[in-house]
Amino acid sequence: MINKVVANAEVAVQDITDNCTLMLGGFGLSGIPENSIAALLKLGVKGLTCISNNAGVDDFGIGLMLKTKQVKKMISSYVGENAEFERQLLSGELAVDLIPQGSLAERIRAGGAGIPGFFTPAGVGTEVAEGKETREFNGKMYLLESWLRADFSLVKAWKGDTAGNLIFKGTARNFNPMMAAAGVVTIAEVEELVPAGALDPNHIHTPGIYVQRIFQGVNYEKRIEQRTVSS
Amino acid sequence: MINKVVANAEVAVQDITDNCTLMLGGFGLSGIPENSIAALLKLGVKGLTCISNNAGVDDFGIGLMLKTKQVKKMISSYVGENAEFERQLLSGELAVDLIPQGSLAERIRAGGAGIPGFFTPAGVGTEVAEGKETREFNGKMYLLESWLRADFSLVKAWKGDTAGNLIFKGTARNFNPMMAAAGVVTIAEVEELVPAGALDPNHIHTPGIYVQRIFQGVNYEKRIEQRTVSS
Amino acid sequence: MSLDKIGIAKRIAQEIRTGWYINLGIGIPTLVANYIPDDIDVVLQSENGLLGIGPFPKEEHVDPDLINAGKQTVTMLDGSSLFSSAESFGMIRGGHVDLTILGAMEVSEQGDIANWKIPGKMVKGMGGAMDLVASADNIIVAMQHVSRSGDSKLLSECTLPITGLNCVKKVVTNLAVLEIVPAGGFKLLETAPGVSVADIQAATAGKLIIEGEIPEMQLT
Amino acid sequence: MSLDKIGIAKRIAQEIRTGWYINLGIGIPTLVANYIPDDIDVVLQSENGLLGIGPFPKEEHVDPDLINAGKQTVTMLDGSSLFSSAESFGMIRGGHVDLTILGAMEVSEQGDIANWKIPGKMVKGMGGAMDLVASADNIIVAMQHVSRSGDSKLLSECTLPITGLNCVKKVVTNLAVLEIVPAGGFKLLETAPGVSVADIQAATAGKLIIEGEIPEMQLT
Repeated sequence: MINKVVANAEVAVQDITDNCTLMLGGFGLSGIPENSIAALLKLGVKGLTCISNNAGVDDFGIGLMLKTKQVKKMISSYVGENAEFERQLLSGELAVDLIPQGSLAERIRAGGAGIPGFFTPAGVGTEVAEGKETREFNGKMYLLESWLRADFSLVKAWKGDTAGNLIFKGTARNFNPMMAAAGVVTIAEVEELVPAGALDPNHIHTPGIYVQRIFQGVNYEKRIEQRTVSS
Repeated sequence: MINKVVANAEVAVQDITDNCTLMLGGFGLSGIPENSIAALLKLGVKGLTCISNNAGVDDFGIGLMLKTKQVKKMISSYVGENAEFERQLLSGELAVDLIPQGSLAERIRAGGAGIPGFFTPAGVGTEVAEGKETREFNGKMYLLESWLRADFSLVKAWKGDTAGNLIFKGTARNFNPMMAAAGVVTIAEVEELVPAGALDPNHIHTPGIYVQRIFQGVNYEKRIEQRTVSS
Repeated sequence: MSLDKIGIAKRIAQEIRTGWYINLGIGIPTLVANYIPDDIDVVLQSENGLLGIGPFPKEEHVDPDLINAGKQTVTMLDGSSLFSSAESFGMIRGGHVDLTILGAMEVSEQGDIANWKIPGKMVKGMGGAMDLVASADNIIVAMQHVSRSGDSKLLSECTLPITGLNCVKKVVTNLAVLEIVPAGGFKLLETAPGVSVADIQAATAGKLIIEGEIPEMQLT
Repeated sequence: MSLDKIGIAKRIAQEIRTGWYINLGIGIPTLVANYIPDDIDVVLQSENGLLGIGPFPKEEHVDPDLINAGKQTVTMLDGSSLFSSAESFGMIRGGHVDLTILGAMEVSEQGDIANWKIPGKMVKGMGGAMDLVASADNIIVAMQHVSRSGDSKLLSECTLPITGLNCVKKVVTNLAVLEIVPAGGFKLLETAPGVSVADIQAATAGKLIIEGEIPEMQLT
């Protein structure tokens, strides 16, 4: 089996250059590629276009890359929890494309699956539809949406094997599987890296064909945004 | 959790009527809904349109329903292994729509996911493209394909729980997950039916939301078309 | 006497039927879960990839890898399942979710909804709201009848940027339960306890349809 | 002396590079797997939902739930993965498969391929062939240079119904290795042992491009 293992995050991201388009997995702070983000901060690349459902918080996740002004543009569905984001947006330093969450997920899935365009009802009659083709099917209106692809996808999984196969845990799966397929180069960080053959082939969420580099991450913080408990 | 269990195949299929459109899971004879097919033979409904990648063999799978002349039309990608099929097709008793396998899979997936149309390169320049819109994206030509949906989907899984969650085994997964999502009523037969909570939520391939009825099948033959062994 | 948030949530819970898969938005809709009767068997969907949302975890069971769409830590139930965001919105778009309950800033008498953007304010994004309202067959809005500044939120036409067209089926406010009829208009179904039809009329800018005697809500 | 099927398979195996994901069609392409050198690390894809096809099983390990696209019983390897048909063709359509090897009835000098239908004969269907040829960047055709009736299968234009346009990159036949050049034409790269350029010229109806000395295939 083809071996995709690299030593660590620094090695994995080293050829990411200024003005690249990146996809970063995660929903809120759950399932984000913490190690790859840290390595990007260290690498110091600028002018990045980041496709990610959210933009992190001020001091964690993509928020860290906003602080260092490495991000030129965010493509997201919701960017609510970040004051620095708001400041840069209002000052014109940062551009943002807001996309309905389902359309974002499906456009990324389409990118990985070689489907350049598809019709969805989300956004019909709204400003999301501006400039887009609309068409009626079976008496309902739909918008034509296009695929999204990235130069690099940075994803985070629970377990992975040396062949690049990935298994996610809980709701930390979210955007990670589609992004893994939509990156020209996909970098996967995992909490536990195991030999090829150690994962049940039936349990694999992302087949290794989509993953070009894999490494075992370290020091996962897994910060919780809304710690809600019952008594 | 909502309970989807019905007693057996006969009960599960009892409201399927003449001229319905059905989807039947399976690739070749692997992962086909053996029990539901047997119940359809007993029920004797006619004029069925069957969406299935293949049409079984003369004495097994959908081939059994061809013998009893219950099928009006097949929508498939490959129908090679069936003499009765050929006879009925040539005599005009049976209609067939041949669809590229990937387009078939994606059209069914689109049906379940609420996407009425999408662009694919498969079939450009061929007779599959006749009457279909073609469009260029990024310098490559694509066809517009439409979703497929069915009145009833008959799928077969390895394990399932009372809430309708399904896990498939090996390459018997094939078309079953997409078909489960694309049926107005989806009937799942499983080799092993377990209580809700007995399956790891992370391992579930088809969430129960897509399944309206589930039962534990009996007497699986699992016939092999090409038994190839190494010495 | 108008309803508080819990009252609105309790009234909406009465709309729920056994066997339904339900997506609950943030705010009052989330509260609805607390008032679904025990004999009503439903499954709650979280669009970040979970079917079968359980209660909030006990402190020792908090799992950062298990959150709902509001980013709150949650638990699973027997029969829960996990999936990707693409699968989740496939479910939503494909019409597999039976009921969507969400908040709104404005609803029009045509069933249009505005709930994602206020011109001049920082736009945080629509999240999954546009997908939900464009896809669901049964949408109930939970909101206050009038805004903090006293303006009716039930209008002939929305003034704020639209989230979706012709989609809302029912509105439950602190004052009333209203159905949006196909020809256009808010048909008054029930009044909140102690609220008069005249109160509701005064608080409704869009076309209000009043037919016969209007019963008062029965809340337990 | 032209090549037999095994010779064709051996020659195609030389095209394979380490790290590639490869889809092998039925017939000669399937044989290629037997001649990939041990030091070349590749993964074979089966479009019915398996990455990492292993050898045929021993009798006692035959599993009806584990077959390849030719419906033959197979095994898995360490690192294999399983998935649905939609995911499988997503992989193919998305360009993740590095090499596709398949048979053909005809190939044109533009790289068009016909391999699914003969007018007047029972049509069995295209299976996954149209998806594969429309999607793959690197397609090698394995076939006999002429048909059983003696007609060239390398034509200026296909006469049979098309499977895909402008897609074949290389053709390996019992007589030669040929590359399809962007401007159109079969560029002769290698001759089979004991086969002359004149033999190939005589068996090729489409435009044959011969530049300089043509080496003979080196087969082990």
